[in-house]
Amino acid sequence: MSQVDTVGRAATTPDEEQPWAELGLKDDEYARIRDILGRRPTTAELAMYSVMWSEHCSYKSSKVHLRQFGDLPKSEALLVGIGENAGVVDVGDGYAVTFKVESHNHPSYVEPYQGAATGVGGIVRDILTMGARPVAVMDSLRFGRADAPDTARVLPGVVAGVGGYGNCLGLPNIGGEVLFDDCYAGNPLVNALCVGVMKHEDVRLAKAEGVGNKVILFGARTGGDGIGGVSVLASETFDAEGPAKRPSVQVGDPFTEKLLIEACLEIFAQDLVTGIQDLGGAGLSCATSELASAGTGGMHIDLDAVPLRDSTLTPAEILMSESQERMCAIVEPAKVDAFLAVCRKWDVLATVIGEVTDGDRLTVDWHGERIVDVPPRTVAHEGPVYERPMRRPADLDALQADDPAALPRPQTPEELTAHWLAVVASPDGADKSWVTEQYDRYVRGNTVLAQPDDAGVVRIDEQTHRGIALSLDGNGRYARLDPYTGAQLNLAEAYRNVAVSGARPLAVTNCLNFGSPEEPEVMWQFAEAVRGLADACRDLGLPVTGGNVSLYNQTGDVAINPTPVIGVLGVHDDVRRRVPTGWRAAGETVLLLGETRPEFGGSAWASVVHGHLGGRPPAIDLGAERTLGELLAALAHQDLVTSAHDLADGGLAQALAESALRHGVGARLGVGDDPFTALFSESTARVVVTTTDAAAVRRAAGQAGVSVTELGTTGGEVLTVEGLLELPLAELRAAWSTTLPALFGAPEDAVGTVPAGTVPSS
Amino acid sequence: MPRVVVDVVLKPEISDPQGQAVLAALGRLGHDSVRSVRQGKHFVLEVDGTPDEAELRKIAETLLANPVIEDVELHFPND
Amino acid sequence: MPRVVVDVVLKPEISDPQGQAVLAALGRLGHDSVRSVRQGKHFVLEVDGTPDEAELRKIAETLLANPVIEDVELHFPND
Amino acid sequence: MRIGVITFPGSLDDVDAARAVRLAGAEPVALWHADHDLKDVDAIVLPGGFSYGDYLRAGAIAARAPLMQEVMDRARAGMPVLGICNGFQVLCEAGLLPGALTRNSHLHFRNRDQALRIERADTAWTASYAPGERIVVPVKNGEGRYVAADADLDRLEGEGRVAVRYVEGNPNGSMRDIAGVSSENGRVVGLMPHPEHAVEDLTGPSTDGLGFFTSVLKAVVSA
Ligand SMILES: Nc1ncnc2c1ncn2[C@@H]1O[C@H](COP(=O)(O)OP(=O)(O)O)[C@@H](O)[C@H]1O
Ligand SMILES: [Mg+2]
Repeated sequence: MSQVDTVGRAATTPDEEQPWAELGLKDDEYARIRDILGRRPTTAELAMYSVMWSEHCSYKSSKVHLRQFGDLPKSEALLVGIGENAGVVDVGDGYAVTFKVESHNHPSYVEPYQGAATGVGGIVRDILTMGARPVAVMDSLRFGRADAPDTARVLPGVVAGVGGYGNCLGLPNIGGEVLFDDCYAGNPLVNALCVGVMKHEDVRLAKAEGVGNKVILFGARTGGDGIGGVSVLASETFDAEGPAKRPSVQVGDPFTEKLLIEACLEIFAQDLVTGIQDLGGAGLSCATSELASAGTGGMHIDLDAVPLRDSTLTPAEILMSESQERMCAIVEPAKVDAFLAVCRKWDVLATVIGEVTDGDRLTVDWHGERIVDVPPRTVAHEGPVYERPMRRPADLDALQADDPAALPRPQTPEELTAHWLAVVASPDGADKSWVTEQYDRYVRGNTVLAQPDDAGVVRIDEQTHRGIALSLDGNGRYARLDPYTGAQLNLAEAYRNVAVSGARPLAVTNCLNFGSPEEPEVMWQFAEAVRGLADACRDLGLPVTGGNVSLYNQTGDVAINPTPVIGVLGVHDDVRRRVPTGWRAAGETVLLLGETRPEFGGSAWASVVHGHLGGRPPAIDLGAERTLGELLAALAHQDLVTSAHDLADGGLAQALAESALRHGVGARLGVGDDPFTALFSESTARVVVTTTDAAAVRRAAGQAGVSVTELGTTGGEVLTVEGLLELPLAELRAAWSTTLPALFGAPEDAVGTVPAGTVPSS
Repeated sequence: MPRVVVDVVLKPEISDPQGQAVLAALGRLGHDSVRSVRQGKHFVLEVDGTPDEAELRKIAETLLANPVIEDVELHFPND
Repeated sequence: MPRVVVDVVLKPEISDPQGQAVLAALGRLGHDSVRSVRQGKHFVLEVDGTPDEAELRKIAETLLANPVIEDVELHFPND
Repeated sequence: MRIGVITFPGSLDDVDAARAVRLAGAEPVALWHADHDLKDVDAIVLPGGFSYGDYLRAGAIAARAPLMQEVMDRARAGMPVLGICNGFQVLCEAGLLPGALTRNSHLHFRNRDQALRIERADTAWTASYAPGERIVVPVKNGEGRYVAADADLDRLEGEGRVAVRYVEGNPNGSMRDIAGVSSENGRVVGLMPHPEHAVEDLTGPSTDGLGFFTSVLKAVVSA
């Protein structure tokens, strides 16, 4: 069809066949578009509606559940809540922090390096859009079995991509997760978090206001890459052969993004914008309709003005293109010159492509003809909403009944040692340096703690020493056994990780990775996880500031384990009092805070030693978590502990090994008369601390009502459990640190993981 | 020993930020006659005996290039 | 528009870990007939009008390649 | 004392270098790649990062920036210049220092705390150290493998221009474990590791890096 499909033409050719099904729309959705417009949509309009009404952009299956987060009691710390690009939290001294986690799962499966890289790029732009300077990133990753061939393809590329993009932007990577499970084969998860800092008065919002104000598109040129990419990919189930459509992937250009960041910050400092929005999934369709929808008037765009990389693109393709590193700003006419000057200084291409109009229509012209004329709210915010059917998984009762209590336990000290080494050497438990050494943790010079510490801690003010702490956690085994409790356990772990650093937890973000919402059992898992998370946030008094939903993570009819990845942000009044994770000195007392019960459901021990997943996850006690968190903050404040490490996957065995290996300091310990439970139970609300003043810690814990168990004393080059076993640190380190290099370490494994184009590396 | 050259280039629709950066640098240095730059990889393989075209094509397409975003060109000795 | 191709290769005495990694990967995949791999860069330049050989050679030798470690080969349209 | 820190498009550790200069007791002065103005500084730092995205070759495009003409003139006249990581790459590309930095032998970006030996304590940037002193500072790069022809390396060694060497492990496959080299007159120094990330107990693995920035204060005073 060479003729441009104009609004006028659409009105006179109502019966023309349109490819709505190929674009992912259902017949009733297509009918609704016709209803809204009172005619058939033009080709360009159809493109816009189809991407914006995709699951990825419209949240049509998840919306009814996510409302629970908005209904949480109002938090005083929350300056901007859900609904904007990212929520904003008050962290004191006039500073505000914005943070959010987002998935790039499907693109990373298709093209690991670029998928992961552009995932980082996208979340950084979301943070920038709020008016903040991005200051750090984190990444939560899931892959199939560590020794599966496809993991060898996907993991090195994903890691290189996360590192390649983040390093080149100058953002320290301060933490994350790398976990493996068969359920992620063909459905790797790549969740990236970015955190940014600004002053309260610098908060910017995504809305188009002020008739006559100009719409400026700036950043990279628009190309044919990723047309329908993210939105279509992320809204589709892969079959065994991979994605049915292999749309061209987007290629990231972190250099352009770095310039975009610096240009934006200068633009904000000079107060040159009234509204701003990044271009992510659904590109211009999304940015223009969202800006217009959130604003007061309408908007007109002249599509001929959009700078193109490929002159053969059709108008629909320009509207759908997901070319990276682009932003859209609303600028008063008097400030346009100054805006363009800043962009010139930073070599950023900027073009006026339209303006804010009277009325309430979003109109787009192409070659002088009207090709789009729609009410923007119907595109951006009033898409379809589904109450999808839900059903408790048929296998859940059997799964929960399959209690790991029945599994054979280690009987001898030798078996106990072997199980300990097996957990520590398992791909989930092993040293992650092979991954994290590919990330720059030092850039900007404000990283106070980073991986392998429990939380990342960043200084935000060099004078006052104010700082923030962050952790991301998402155990999918617990959530498989019980999505309600599993989501809560992930929140509790992230909360505890932030608390052990000495910070006060303040706010929550999340990325909900699930299978297909069209499967009632998956939908039930999703609803349970959201309900669990909302209930737990209410109990802990924390707001959810935003997040992201990734559905259709399944191969054929097998879904991934439900994987709600939860991020918690905390604040440090003085980062000099932060508490690190590892043991540094000999002669300190090792104390266990919290109570241990025999809880092995979903545990690392059951999984690693027996390949078992069953029973119930550990019990959650949010009151205990809160008390423990407050105690940890008080201990840090009084400088009473020299290290603190939370107990999670792998229980005490894992925590002791990591604490000892951090600086090569051993310990002589006693763990009581049920060493198996002591070492491998995953009871929650527990932390190991070291101190030079055990009496004071006991006193403080006693007042708080937290139970204390003295384990022993640090020192030497052996981890000794009295009367039971001795683990020389050299042996422990060999078990812990060789797993990932053996799987992924050789240079030839890097071959093919990084494509020809963009390979920044210095 | 026979040499086979494999050039790996980005597919035309994929953006090439490297090439663009080189082009911009050329412009700043006054080389205005260059209108576009695309950057790819250049492999020189030495093979034993007569090169097996099919095998080399497979190597090029699956290992040397990423077929999602790159194309390959093979040059055999007698080309 | 005329296209000029510039291939940049490492000088023979400079070691090439990328090429070696490719070779090792080929060996593992059973492609034993490949005896050596060297990896370089491949530039495709589109120029306005007739390419000025001297200018392009200068671009290639001073910007596209680092003469401390790399050699260049230019291919003009009529080659 | 005024020490300039150049920002190229894609420079990242410029804020860190400025902080290190300040903690050493000097005044950091921001310099912009596109200017021709060195703002009367007494010494210059080219910081780490990914100038021009490391596209083409790390440092290649930045080496041809307008301000680099000025830097080269002043360096040849004896002004102390320090290139850190990407700054080192720029200095090599600009021909102010010998050799080249290439893709790491293991092909990965690598960030770790690295032990170094100060081989020459008589350059403008290492005079605060004792000869042979062991220090620990972060290293983080993907193209940090120092290479040069064997004969050139022999000459550099003979002239005492290997300023810093990796010890207890070579993070990138650099020839002869070379981490940093100097110009003939010892005024221009380049190194891949990042002393500016080891200037505060709170954020660095040590404060061993501060010596680079205090060294130059003496060098300028004595010049
Ligand atoms: N799981 C979730 N929890 C809370 N908020 C969510 C969640 N998923 C999405 N949101 C919120 O919904 C809004 C739209 O999300 P999204 O379309 O991903 O934003 P963007 O397009 O800026 O990336 C955002 O405010 C986001 O924070
Ligand atoms: Mg956004």
